[in-house]
Amino acid sequence: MALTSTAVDLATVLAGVALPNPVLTASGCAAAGRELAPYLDPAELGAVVTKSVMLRARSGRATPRMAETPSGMLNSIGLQGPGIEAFLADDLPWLAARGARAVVSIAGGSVAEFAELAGRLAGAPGLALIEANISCPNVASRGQVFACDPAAAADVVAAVTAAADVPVLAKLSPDVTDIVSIARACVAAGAAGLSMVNTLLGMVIDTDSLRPVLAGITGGLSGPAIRPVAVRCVWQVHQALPEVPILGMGGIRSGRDALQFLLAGASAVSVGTAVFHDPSAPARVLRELRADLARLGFTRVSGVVGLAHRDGGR
Amino acid sequence: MALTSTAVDLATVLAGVALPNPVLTASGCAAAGRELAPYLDPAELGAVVTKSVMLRARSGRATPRMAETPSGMLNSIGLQGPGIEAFLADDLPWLAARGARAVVSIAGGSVAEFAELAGRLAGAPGLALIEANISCPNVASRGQVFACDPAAAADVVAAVTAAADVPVLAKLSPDVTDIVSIARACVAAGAAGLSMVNTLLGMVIDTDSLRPVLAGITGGLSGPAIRPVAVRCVWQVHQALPEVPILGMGGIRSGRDALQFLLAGASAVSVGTAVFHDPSAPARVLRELRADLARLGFTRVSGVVGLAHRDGGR
Amino acid sequence: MTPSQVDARLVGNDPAGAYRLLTLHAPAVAGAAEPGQFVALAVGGPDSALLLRRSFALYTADPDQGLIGIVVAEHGAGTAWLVRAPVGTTLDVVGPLGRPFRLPSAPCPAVLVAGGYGSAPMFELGRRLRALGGAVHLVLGAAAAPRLFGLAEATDVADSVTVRTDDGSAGRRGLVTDGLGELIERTRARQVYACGPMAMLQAVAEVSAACGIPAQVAVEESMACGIGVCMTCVLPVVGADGRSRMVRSCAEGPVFDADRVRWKDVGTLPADVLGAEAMGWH
Amino acid sequence: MTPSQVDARLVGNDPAGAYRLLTLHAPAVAGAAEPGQFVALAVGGPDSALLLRRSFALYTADPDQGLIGIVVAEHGAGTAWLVRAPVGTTLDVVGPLGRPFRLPSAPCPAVLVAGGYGSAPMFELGRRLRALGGAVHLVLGAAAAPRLFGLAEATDVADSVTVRTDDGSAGRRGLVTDGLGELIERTRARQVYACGPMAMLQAVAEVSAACGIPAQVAVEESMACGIGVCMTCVLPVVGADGRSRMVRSCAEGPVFDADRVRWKDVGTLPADVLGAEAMGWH
Ligand SMILES: Cc1cc2nc3c(=O)[nH]c(=O)nc-3n(C[C@H](O)[C@H](O)[C@H](O)COP(=O)(O)OP(=O)(O)OC[C@H]3O[C@@H](n4cnc5c(N)ncnc54)[C@H](O)[C@@H]3O)c2cc1C
Ligand SMILES: Cc1cc2nc3c(=O)[nH]c(=O)nc-3n(C[C@H](O)[C@H](O)[C@H](O)COP(=O)(O)OP(=O)(O)OC[C@H]3O[C@@H](n4cnc5c(N)ncnc54)[C@H](O)[C@@H]3O)c2cc1C
Ligand SMILES: Cc1cc2nc3c(=O)[nH]c(=O)nc-3n(C[C@H](O)[C@H](O)[C@H](O)COP(=O)(O)O)c2cc1C
Ligand SMILES: Cc1cc2nc3c(=O)[nH]c(=O)nc-3n(C[C@H](O)[C@H](O)[C@H](O)COP(=O)(O)O)c2cc1C
Ligand code: FES
Ligand code: FES
Repeated sequence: MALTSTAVDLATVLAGVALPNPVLTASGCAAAGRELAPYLDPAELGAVVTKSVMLRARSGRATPRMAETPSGMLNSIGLQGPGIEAFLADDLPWLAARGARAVVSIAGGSVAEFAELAGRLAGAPGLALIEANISCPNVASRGQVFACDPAAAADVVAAVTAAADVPVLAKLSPDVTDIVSIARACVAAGAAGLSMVNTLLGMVIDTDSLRPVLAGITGGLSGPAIRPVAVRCVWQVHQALPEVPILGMGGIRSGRDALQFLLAGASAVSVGTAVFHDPSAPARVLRELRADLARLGFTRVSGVVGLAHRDGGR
Repeated sequence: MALTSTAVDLATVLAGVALPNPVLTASGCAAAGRELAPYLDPAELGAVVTKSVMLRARSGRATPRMAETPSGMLNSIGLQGPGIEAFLADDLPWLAARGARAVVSIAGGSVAEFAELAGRLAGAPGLALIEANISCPNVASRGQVFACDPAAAADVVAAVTAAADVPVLAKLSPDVTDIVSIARACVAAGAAGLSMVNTLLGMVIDTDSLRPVLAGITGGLSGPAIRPVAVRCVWQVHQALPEVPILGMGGIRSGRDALQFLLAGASAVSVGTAVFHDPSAPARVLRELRADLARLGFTRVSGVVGLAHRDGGR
Repeated sequence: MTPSQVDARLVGNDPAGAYRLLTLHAPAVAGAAEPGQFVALAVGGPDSALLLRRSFALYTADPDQGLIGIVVAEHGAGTAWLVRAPVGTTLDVVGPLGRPFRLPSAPCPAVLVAGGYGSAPMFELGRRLRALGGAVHLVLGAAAAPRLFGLAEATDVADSVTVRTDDGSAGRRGLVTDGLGELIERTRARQVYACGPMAMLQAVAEVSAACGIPAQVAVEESMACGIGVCMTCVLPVVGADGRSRMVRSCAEGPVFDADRVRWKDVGTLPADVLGAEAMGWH
Repeated sequence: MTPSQVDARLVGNDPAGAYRLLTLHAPAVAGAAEPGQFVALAVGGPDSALLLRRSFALYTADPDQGLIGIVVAEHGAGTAWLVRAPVGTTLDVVGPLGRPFRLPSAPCPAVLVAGGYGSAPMFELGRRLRALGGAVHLVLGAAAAPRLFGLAEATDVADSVTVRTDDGSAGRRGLVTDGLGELIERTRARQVYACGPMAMLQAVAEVSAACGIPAQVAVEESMACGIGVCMTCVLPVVGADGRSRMVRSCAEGPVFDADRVRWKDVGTLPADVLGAEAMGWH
């Protein structure tokens, strides 16, 4: 690799889709991009990953829906959203009009729902990829999460892939004994890539009310606190399946954090909770990543993907 | 419950063993107690949980063995220790001589090793409980961790229980899809109680050397960062198995943190990584917990155990 | 009104009864702010374990000097850090956020009701209402005298000032709603504005409704992002179409029409809220 | 020598070339400290995401005034916070920790070699050696002049001072080991003391060995606890029994006999280290 700091080409290919750069938003942490417009230009990001949308409008859970934790937070939103109809009418066109690429996250309570959502998205403007959020409860198996069972995960991925006209990313949960086995199942079922990781299940108890803080009792842990777990998941899956594209996420707050995920094997990254701390975080992370790559003498993002596995280290 | 703040009786029974109070050290974070003597009196703690000991002396892994992470740290020690012989000769007697209670953590690469360790401990001075650290690799199954498989976990627990002359705690890993199933298996196999949780598997990549920071590549994540995950594990297991005593741990740094674990269902707690930040942490946590219980008007520790599950909340 | 994110210098950190008055140099925010809007501040410094921003209603916004003022009550770790921040500290500020109080199209008498630091937005609101030519009647309440903010300033912005404290340490002992109905009648107020604890807002809403005049209230819900992307800050609100929805208090609020908020259902998931039936397992 | 944990007031934070000299009021530490020992400081304040203490060699320890001094180089987040801590800050200090340099039983000439801030413990050590009646010859090295600590003070504690910098910006261009052998011969030194980067310590060890005199070195390993409970700070050291062990540099060190440290194997797990054969799957 060149040792002189030259211009860095940030173009990335994620699951067969060309992106101008490897920094995306994370589902549920950027809505559908519009609210971030005062702080960054959505079109300048690799893509905007939208909040998981379901078939019907959903109210989400009762409040409190969040609790701050050391270097992290818990959330228990319950996938509040307008439903696919309104999403296609209002949200996607807005992104398309601004020249932003959309990775649309979908969630369902059944394989059929997932499939129908993927079908509804076919031909939608600006749609670059579908991210199947399989970290949600499977009504058929009494609320067991799809992502925690290789077979259930594979069923969803197969159905979504069949119905979709763009490549599909399967979004994995870290709350499993063997994430590689889930990854294998999703890839075998047709996933073009994997998004990792979703939140860790956690809870906080209020020591004054003596009750759980969240109305939903448990919630998803995110933020820098979980970064080491997320990097480990990406590392393990890239080691087992080096050819499988990965969208890495979990506690990314700086360019160096993003670089850790690329070095572990991710082709691109999502910046999630950091947006709550700094609404311009995705744009800043991109700037910092460019500077870090230049400092290290890399001219291409592909040069660092998975590098920590090889002895390219210094 | 009394609303006036009266003297609090901190006496606790953990897995059938009476302890003067519910605050213990955590295995591997207090050695065998001696090094903490300048900062606290080991005899004033509920008990000292000693570093997992194995049959033979172990060198541990190469360095670097640690990396700091947001509100946490990774460690990859590799169970360095003198072996059971030296432990019985030097460490236990020191604790006994000071009137401190010892919870001895044991670790083995096979069921037989675990059993032999438990046997060697029979009749040892000051031995209050055995904690079986089943979060370690099973040589027989190519390094798969005992705690990640109900059957393997049960085998270890059954063998240790049979050979031990004190009650046995099984120490669970949070890195599983369904911690309740592991807990059930351990209890069915004879565990008198459960210690939860051990560290989460994580890793950090050095963005200058472009290689993993730890010589062992991955390591165990601990500290306040993981507290919400640990509280959730205790909550889930207490909900499923309300009669099973739990020693709770994971990121406890204050009396309020300890109280969260008691409210979730733990009968006692271990203070681990916080000792690195504050060597007097276990004694301080005990002081703060006493004050919190008094403030809330509780006169007995048993009054709060699992209370967050009931509508004892305010 | 579009928000921006700025590095603001803390130019003042002064005691104000039980609170601290923080003054920041943030021209972009000062130039765009209107009463009822808020700012979100990052807390704890670069190595802080406190990940989320803290929100504070704007007390003052001076476009000429580029200064904004907020009133901070010490509550937990974040505000504890903030109230101790030395003058000269650079603070990361996002704002102005949320929807402000709406001013009447024609001048009319208004009653402004505030609890504790909830009075912060009321002074600038009062000035603007009087500039429009309407009389302003201010009701300030708190647990005790030190928790009344801006008493000295009150007479400058209001034609009448009523003070209530729970312990009687200032003004009459009682709640801000004691005699509120009479005040509304006597002053022929056509509009009520309120800011303070949820319970107070609900009581004010009821009195206003009983008097048959509209009330605008600024609510305070726990917020993770403050900018409308996270969905943590919602409460059940009835829309123009009569449908109830879980609405973001940071983006659609913090100011709501009091008669639209389903006060008794805040913190619950009413079955008739849009999309509640879809919740099922989730 | 027993360590204690104290809330120490920062009474001085002064520039010292590329470093900051921090002075703390910590009587219990000052009264027990000996050269070569270190202190561990909590960093970042109450809400800090930085969990672990930072270790610093003691530069001064004045039992009469109850003051200790440390020399801090800004490295990452923790030291960045520390060098900016205002005078008056209360710092949580644990110390003195570790084993100090051992003084000779009879007076003898000694050579003290230091790299960068590694000179911190050398001044008090030099004073004590001269008090015993032995000559002290100090060799200070660094990348460049600003990274030499204590040059002005050097002549007070040493009979001769040699300075080396990589860039020649102070003293002779070169490494502290350049001409070290000759210095040892010329001064008839019977003991070498060294503190600095691992590579430098290894080179000093080799020169001393070649000259046939013992060297004591203070190593710097990454430490999680600093008090001997965590086992993160180990390095392979040969024991009196000839067996190599992974030894804690915080408890058995930081000062080691140079000929006992397995320099080439630091950062590895030599197969002949006690218990290495037991590692297997773990
Ligand atoms: C729109 C709005 C306007 C506000 N205006 C003011 C003001 O003018 N003056 C003032 O003193 N306070 C105001 N608050 C409340 C203030 O934001 C909280 O007191 C503060 O966030 C508490 O942070 P902490 O770290 O001290 O407490 P902690 O309890 O440690 O905070 C933990 C988490 O809970 C959140 N939180 C805790 N209490 C509240 C609360 N009451 N409201 C919202 N989030 C909370 C925090 O933001 C943080 O994310 C306002 C809140 C909102 C939403
Ligand atoms: C016995 C001993 C004596 C020391 N004496 C001095 C001294 O007199 N002056 C001085 O400036 N520095 C000294 N150091 C090094 C100092 O401890 C580190 O520079 C400091 O811990 C870095 O913290 P950071 O947050 O700035 O860097 P970061 O890289 O952010 O620290 C991250 C983690 O790595 C650890 N770490 C990073 N670098 C080192 C290092 N070089 N040595 C040990 N741990 C490290 C930190 O303690 C922390 O846990 C000494 C270290 C030891 C072990
Ligand atoms: C408030 C909130 C809402 C989220 N909603 C979704 C969601 O709808 N779908 C999804 O796949 N992930 C969701 N996530 C998970 C994030 O996309 C991301 O995987 C996780 O938070 C880890 O990344 P981070 O630490 O950068 O936030 C949500 C996270 C947060 C904090
Ligand atoms: C340095 C270090 C060493 C540890 N060694 C052991 C061990 O030997 N056996 C064990 O069961 N747990 C070990 N643990 C895990 C702790 O006992 C505890 O379960 C975990 O760290 C979570 O608690 P904490 O966040 O309070 O540290 C170790 C943890 C650390 C940080
Ligand atoms: S606080 Fe995030 S949407 Fe309102
Ligand atoms: S740093 Fe913990 S044992 Fe040395």
